[in-house]
This record gives sequence, C-alpha cells and structure tokens, in this order.
Amino acid sequence: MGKITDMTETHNWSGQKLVSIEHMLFEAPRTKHFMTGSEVLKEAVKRATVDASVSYPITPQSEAAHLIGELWAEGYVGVYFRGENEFGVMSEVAGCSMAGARTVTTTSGPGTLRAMENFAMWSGTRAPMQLCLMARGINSPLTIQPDNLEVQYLLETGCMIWYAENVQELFDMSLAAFTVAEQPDVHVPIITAVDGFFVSHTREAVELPADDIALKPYNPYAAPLPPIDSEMPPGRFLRDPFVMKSNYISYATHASWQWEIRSAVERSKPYARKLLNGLVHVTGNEDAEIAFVTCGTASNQAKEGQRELEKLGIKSKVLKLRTIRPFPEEELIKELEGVKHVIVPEFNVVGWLANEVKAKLYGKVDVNIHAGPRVAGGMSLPAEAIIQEVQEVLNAAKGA
Amino acid sequence: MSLDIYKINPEFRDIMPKEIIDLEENATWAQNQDKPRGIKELPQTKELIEEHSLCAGCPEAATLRYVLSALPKPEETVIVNSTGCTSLMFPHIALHTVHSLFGNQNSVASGIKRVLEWRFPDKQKDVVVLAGDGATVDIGLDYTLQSFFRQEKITTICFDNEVYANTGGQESGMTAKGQVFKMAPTGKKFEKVPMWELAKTSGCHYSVNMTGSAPKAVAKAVREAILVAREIGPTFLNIYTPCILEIGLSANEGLGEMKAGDKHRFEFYRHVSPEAEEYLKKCKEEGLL
Amino acid sequence: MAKDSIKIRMPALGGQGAVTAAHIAATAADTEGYYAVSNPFFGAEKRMAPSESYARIGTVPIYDRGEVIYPDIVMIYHPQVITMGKSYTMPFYAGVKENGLIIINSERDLLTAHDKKILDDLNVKVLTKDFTEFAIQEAGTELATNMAMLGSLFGALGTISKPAIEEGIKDRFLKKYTASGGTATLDSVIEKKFKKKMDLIQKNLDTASAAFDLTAEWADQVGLEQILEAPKK
Amino acid sequence: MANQGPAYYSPYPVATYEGVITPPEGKALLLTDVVDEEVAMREAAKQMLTNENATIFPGPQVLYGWNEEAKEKATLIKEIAEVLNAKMIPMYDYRPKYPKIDPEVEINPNHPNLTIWHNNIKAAIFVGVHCHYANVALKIVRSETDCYTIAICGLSGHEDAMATLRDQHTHELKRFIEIAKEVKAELGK
Repeated sequence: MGKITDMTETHNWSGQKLVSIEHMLFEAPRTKHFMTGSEVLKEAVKRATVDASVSYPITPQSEAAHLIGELWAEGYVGVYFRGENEFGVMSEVAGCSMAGARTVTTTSGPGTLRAMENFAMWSGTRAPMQLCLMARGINSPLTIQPDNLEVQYLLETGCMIWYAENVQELFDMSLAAFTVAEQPDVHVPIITAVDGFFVSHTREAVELPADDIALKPYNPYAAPLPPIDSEMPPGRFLRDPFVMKSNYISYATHASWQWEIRSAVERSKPYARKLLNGLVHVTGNEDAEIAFVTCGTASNQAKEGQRELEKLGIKSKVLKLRTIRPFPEEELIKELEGVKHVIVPEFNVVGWLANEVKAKLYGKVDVNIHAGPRVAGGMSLPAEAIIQEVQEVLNAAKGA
Repeated sequence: MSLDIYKINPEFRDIMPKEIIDLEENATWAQNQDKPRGIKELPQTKELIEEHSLCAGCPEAATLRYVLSALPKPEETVIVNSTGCTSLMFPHIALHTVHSLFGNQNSVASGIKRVLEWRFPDKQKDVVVLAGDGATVDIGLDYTLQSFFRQEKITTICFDNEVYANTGGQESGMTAKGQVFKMAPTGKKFEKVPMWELAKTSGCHYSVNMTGSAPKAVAKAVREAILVAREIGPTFLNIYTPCILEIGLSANEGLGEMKAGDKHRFEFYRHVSPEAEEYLKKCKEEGLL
Repeated sequence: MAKDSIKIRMPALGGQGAVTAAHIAATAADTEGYYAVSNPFFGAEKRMAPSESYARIGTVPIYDRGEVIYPDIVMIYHPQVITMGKSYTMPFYAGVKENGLIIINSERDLLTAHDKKILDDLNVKVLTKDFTEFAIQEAGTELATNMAMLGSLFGALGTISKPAIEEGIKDRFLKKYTASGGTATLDSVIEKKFKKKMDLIQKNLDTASAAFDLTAEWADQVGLEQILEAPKK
Repeated sequence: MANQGPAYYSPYPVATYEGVITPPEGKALLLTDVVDEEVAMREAAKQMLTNENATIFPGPQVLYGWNEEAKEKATLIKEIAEVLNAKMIPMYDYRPKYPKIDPEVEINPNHPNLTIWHNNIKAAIFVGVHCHYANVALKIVRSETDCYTIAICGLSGHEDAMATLRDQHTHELKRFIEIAKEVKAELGK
C-alpha cells in the first residue's frame, strides 16, 4: 500500500509519473477502450492522484463508488470508506477537503437532496472537492430513473456545475475539474454532472491515456484559506466563523463573502475555456435559424434530431453547454447571432435549463425560446419527438 | 513545525497586539515542556481562548477553559464544532477549528482525522469534537454514533446543558423528563437520553458522564479521552454545563447547580475498555498523565 | 435499403443475460468497425422479473441514448415476455420500424393473426425458435440462451463476422467486468457449471456460431433484406 | 458612513459583476485594465507615496515565521514600508473579534472599513493575507471607503483591489522596492 511519503518530485505514491493537466488531456497518447460511465470515472480518479473519497450506495452511482473503493484497495487513493448516509458523506468529504486532501465523491437524486445543506457549506468554506453527480429522479413516487430535476436544486449552492454528455466527456471533464476547482482564485467545489444510466450504465467507445501517468498532487497551501491541519498561520483560525450576534458589521461580511463565492465561480471561466476547449460546443449547420441549447444527454438526443432534420431539409445546430455554473452567457449570445428559434430539450419536468436560458438572454437576444420538448421520470427523448416539436414551432411561427 | 505558526517575525513584533505576543510567549504549548499541561497553569499562563459573548457566569464557558487547558498537545490539535451557544466561543480559540453545519460535527471530524493520518503519517494529530447536546444527541445522533461504530479515532465532548439555549430554550433529548421548556409546554414526556451508555454500546473505549463542577476532574477526563482516542478508538465525554439562563439561576449559581448534579443525576460514570485501561496505565508510566 | 444505424431492443427476464448480450453485441460491432453503444433498462431488475437491454449499431456516430422506443430489431428472450406481458412495452413490438426483424425465443408461435397482419404490413420478418432448447443441446445449459440469441442476431445481420463476435465474448468474460451484485453472482454460478473459464467461452462461441449459421440460412429462405450497412472500414 | 468609495454604497461591491477578473499569469491589473507588472508597481508606489496615511496591512502568511519565505518576506515588507513612508497595521487573524477591534492598531477582514475610517487611510497594501479573506475585505473596502487598495498576492491576485500584483515572491518584492525607490525619487518624497 502506498504512503503519501512515498511521493517524489516526479512520481506519486502509487508510482505514477506526475504530469500536467495539459499533457494528460491534450498530449499523452491515447488508446481505445469500450466501457461505461461508472468505469470511466474510475479511470479518471486513477489518474488524478486523489487523496480521499467517501462513498454511499444509491442507484445509479453505486458502481462508480465501488470502483473508487477498488482504487483505494489497490493503493491509488489514500482514504476511502463508506459513510452513513449522504448528509454524513458530504460532511465527511468536507472534512477531508478542509484537511487538505484532493477529494472526490459521487451521489444521485434522493442522495443529493438529503445532503443538500452541505453543498452551500462546501462553497462557503472554499473546499475544492469534486462531486460526480449521476442524476436520477427525485421522490415521490420512488424512482431510480434518469431525470435531472435535482440539478435545479444545486444551481444556487455556489458550487461550479459542469455537465458531461457522454462517457468520453465524463473522463476528460472530471480530470479538468480537479485542476480548475483547485485554482487559488477559484477554489470552490465542483459538481461534474452526467445523466444517470444514460452515461453511468451506457457502454461505448472511449479514448484513454495510459494509466502510468497522473495529475500533480493538490497543494493545500496554495489556497485562499489555510487547510485545517495546524500547519499554516494563523494559528487561531475558524473555518468558517460565526458572525451572528455580534456588534460589528456581520451583514456586510456575509454579503461580501457570498459575492466572493460567486466571483470565484466566475473566475473559473478562463481555466475552463482552455481545458474544456470552450464552454459551448457547436455541432450542425453554423448558419441555421434553429438552435438547440442543451446539456448532458439532451445534447445527444438533439444531435440525433439535428441529423434527422437535415434529412428533411431543415437546418439546425446544437449548442451544448458544458458549464452551467458559471453560465456561459457570452458564448451563448455569440452563437445565437442569426438564430430565430431556440429549442431547449430536457430530461426533467420543470425545464430548468430553459428557465436559465430565458433569464440569461432576456433583453439581450431577439429570439423565440421554446422550452421543450421535455421528458421526465426516465423516459427517453427520441429524435422523432424532437422533430415533431420543431415542426410545430416552425408552423406556429409561419401562422403568426 | 506546527508551533512555528505562532511565532511572530521580528519585523512585526512591535505592531502586534499583546494577546498575540502572549500566545507565542506565554501559552502552554506541549512542545518544550516536560510535564503534561493542566488546569493548574490557568492562572499564570496565556489561555487558548479570548473574550467571547456567552452569558456571564455560563458554566459552559468555564468548562471550555478547562478543556483547552488539558489538551495534551494543542499545537497539533484540531477542533470541530457545531452550531449553538458554543459556536459563539469557537472563533476565539487559538487553534485550527471548523464550524460547518448543525449536527454534522462527527462526520466532518471523521474526514479530517482520516486525512490528517494520511497526510502526516509520522505525526500525531488529535481531533476533538466540541458540541452541545442538541448537536450531539438530537440532530447529529446518527453521525455521532456512526463515528463510534466506525471506530474513528476522535474525542467527542458534549456540553450538555439539557436545552436548546441559543434558539431560546427549547426541549432537547437530553432534557430531564417532566421539565417544562418551550416546545414542551406541559413538560417533557420521555427520559433523558443516556448518551454515555449509548457511547459505550456503540464502541467508545472511554465514556464519561460528569458535571463541569470540578476543573481537575474535567481536565483529567479530557486528557485521558484524547490519549485513548489517539491509540485505541473513539472516546466520549458528556459534561453537564447547565444553562443558568433557562433554568432561572443567576450568574453565580452555576457551580452550585453542577455540584448538586454530581450527587445524583450526574453521578460520575466512567466506562473504560480493557484495551484503553491498559493503554492509560502505560501513559501513566510514561508520564503522559 | 440498408440503414446507416439500427436500434435493437431486447426484452428478457432477469437472469437470462440480456444485458450481457447487449454488451457483447455492441463490443462485437465496435470490433467490426461500427459505432456502437449498449445499455440496460434502468431498473431494479430481479430474477424472472422483466429486464430489458438495448444495443445501437451504426456507420454514423450514435447519439441516441436510453430506452429504444423505435426499434429496428426486437429480440424476445422468453415466451413470458409475450404471454404474461413481462415487458416494458405493450405489445412487445410497439414502435418497431418498417423492414425490421423480430426474433422470439419460444417453442411455439405466439403471434395472433392481428399481430401478424401488423408486422406483415410493416414488412417485419419474424423468427420464432426455441433457443433455450438449442442452447441446452449445444452448450449443455439453458444459461447459454443469450449466446444463441446473439448468434441468431448476427446471422440475420450478416455484416458482423464470427471473429468479431468471438472478441466480444472474450472481452466480456476475460476482462474484469463491472456488474451489479446479481450479475456477479450469476457469473460465478456459470463458472461452476463449466469448471473452466476457457471451456465456458468455447461453449458460448460454439452456441453462438451454430445459431449464426441457422439464422443466416433462415434469412436466405425468407428473403430477409440487408438491414444494416456494412461498416466503413 | 464615512467617505464612500468608487462603488459608493453599492449592493454589488464586486468587480466580477462588471466582468473584471484576476489578471493572467505574468500580468497585473489596474482598475479594469490588464497591464504589465512594472506599470502596476509604479502606480501602486505612486498612490502609496501621494495619498494620506498610506498603510500596509500584513497578513498571517508574512506576520508569522512559519517558513523561510515568510521570514524573508517579513524583512522585505518592512523595507517597503520604510521606502513608502507607510504605517503598518496587522491583520493577524480572521476571527470576528469580540467585543470589538481596536481600529488604531489592528484590522480585521470582517470589518476592515472600521480601521480605514478610524485612521483616515487613503491608500493601503494588503500583503500576506489569505485570498479569501483579502477578497471579503476588499469588497467591503471598495464599497464603503475611498481608500486606494493594492493587493500584493503570492497567488493569483485580487480583482477587487484597485491595483493587483500576482505571484509575488521575494524576487518580486525586491523589484517592487527598487521601483518604489525610483518613484519616490521622481516625486521628491
């Protein structure tokens, strides 16, 4: 079993050669594999010099959590155990992160809601851990199906939220996520979301670098506040202080603190642009008047729809948002030049992404925003349903 | 070296306030000391807590002073807190401390302890949880007990004031049966939770129920509990620190209330597992106690 | 006209290995040079309860995810899917596309005259055969039913070769594989029956191969047109 | 409320709200402009030398001798104070102090404005303060005072300061001292 003291300037405790994130993502040679999202998350964690992870069973993230446990048993991950429930787990990883560990955990749906209080605490205490969220529906009634309503609840927690479309993106994104979250001027938690099952349990081709390289370790002393380890001044340090019931200006402190968290999320943009190759990915006809604005699996379905629409002589493009927090407003506005109809297909009943798009574009772009088609409860969103709704939107526009 | 984080650079010594200079020069750090730290040093030395805003005469505030005076190695100790009256004191402790949420203190402490063991395999870092009875026994019971089940090497200290004091005096699980408090307007209907017994059953190697009336006894229990947690497993202290405000006592009556408690409701309870007993014997021989 | 991508729906009962079959189908297609994706139906499957899996294969990138609503091919692993409605879609061929294919594992014809009319109108060919019995004959165990069904699928498609299928099967049984608890247990049961892993793989390969030949012959007889384009190598 | 800053009593005392973020590596930030480090150093020195009651707020990372760099920086910061004719008021920790701070001799990130108001400080350098607390403080200062703020940061800098220098280690501090001496000579101070 590796010990942290086995780490050298060039190699981590499991003997992997330390490389830059740029080398890992863009330069290291890759070979093709065929695997699920759960399996690929293991591959990412294996190459990330991860100090700590805490797990708890909930479908569909359990397999990914088991596999991180295997990495611990094999000596790649320093600390790993099963917590008592998601509220406990999210507090345990908070402890890990605050004590200076590169930390990762996973959850889904009801687990997310159970743990909810923690997420705002995470960002408030500037703990840069990664939560891989494998989205699943929320009770009641009980469901285990893919449905990403839970992301709506996470939008204002102060955590960054990135969204991966497929197995390949999950791999690349979760590695980039550690790096961006740990930047000293960012240093807030990051939620890398995928749609559960659609990514976690879907097996597809993926290109991976060799597993004898790994990211450089996290440096908790290059951080916006001291780690909780009694090794960095000030010796008197509470993370984070209780500013109520005081005769000083606690409201200004709290306001400034909250703005600082939002500023930190905003500061992640240049790093994310570089490591994700842009915050918005475009496929389809550049000059189309119809644009799908999507994230996650809805991007897949929209691409399928775009291809079928093209066969029918209807031009469209898919604007896939890779980050939701920060919201890539500038990029989106640029890509919507010349677009008349925005279609926002989603896998949840409320249409939170459509609401986001409307709020962010209000008064800035002259475009018809159609909030749909939406499916919920784990239903599929076949291209056929997308095509039908696009045609209805176009017909309505003609009629008007 | 952890103690270096208190050492003031000479260039700035003239602009630093006295409390900070005192902390460096006159606090009892364990390093460079032959004898264990203890309560007897309180009058002459710089304490690890500054002025805070608890009620005058609050037994909890006094007990915290005893606890801090007894930490075996404060410069290597991390304290995890929770929400409540206690959280008004925590920012003023001269150590690395965490307040995160109400009730999750043992979970946060578990994460910190495991990572400190991972990051500093050659150092001994103590993790101590300080929280009230609402945090420990009601909202956080699951996390408290689960950390015992998992045999986390942390010490949990519950300041048991038998009430939610910070929110205005509501019944807690630790309130005595029959007591009238807010949310129990006709009196509490069930018995006080025997948390020290639960701690024993749940795997604590050292579990104590006591009051904060005798500083030396508190200091001894704190020291023993932390030493056992270092080497053997989880330890628990329940210390009665009455809320004088909510039970209608004046600032100078807290001690009397605790002394009365010593005689019946809080008669000294002490469970020590055989492994812990043996270890404590060894500590005594080595002069750690 | 052969299609650039097809979607395959596999309704089965828990324990029959439909998830494994979809995985092998996609791996084999990937080996052959196709784009391919497989996934299970996302449920808490228990033994003998409805279980479903999907494979998508194409010469163009596969974007579509999740349950297959409009399949080109439907593979019924157990008669109870039809007779007892142990299926997520009713009728079992709901959404099937024109010029498609249905493979049913049953010792007798389970289609009503009404079903036949609908499928005929869509030019959907139906192969009904007792692949469980076939598996018992070929491999000595009904647990190889999924291999027989797989062989049959590839025999009907004709563009994925036996070596690719072999690769898919070996990939599934020789690599460390992430499976849910139940599947992991079933794996060990299968292993005990066959004593040796290589023996298991050979029996599986033989079963798939025999079903491949049988179905290819059937396809010729009924004039099944090529469903999927050959891979662009 | 004393003198108000450029953002006045703003509910949005936040530079990122206006699209300004930390400068890229190798650069500095002056208000909203990304500039060369030397340009920002000159401006910082000028502001400190020409504004009333210029003060340096050293934070825990340089106040305590916890590593060699901290010890070296302490010497250099003391020299900077001398060159810039600046006072020093320490931000020795980050707690919300009870019952109140003494604004004459200390500054606290939770209410930095109290110290700035009390001492009528019109230009200040934050150095050795952890970024989060510097940012919490700088937003309050930006909103509630007219103090010109300068951040000398060992990491990525602070867009809420009016001038920010990033990746500042002993080599950079020495360079700043040289530039400050030049500016001082130019100004005849």
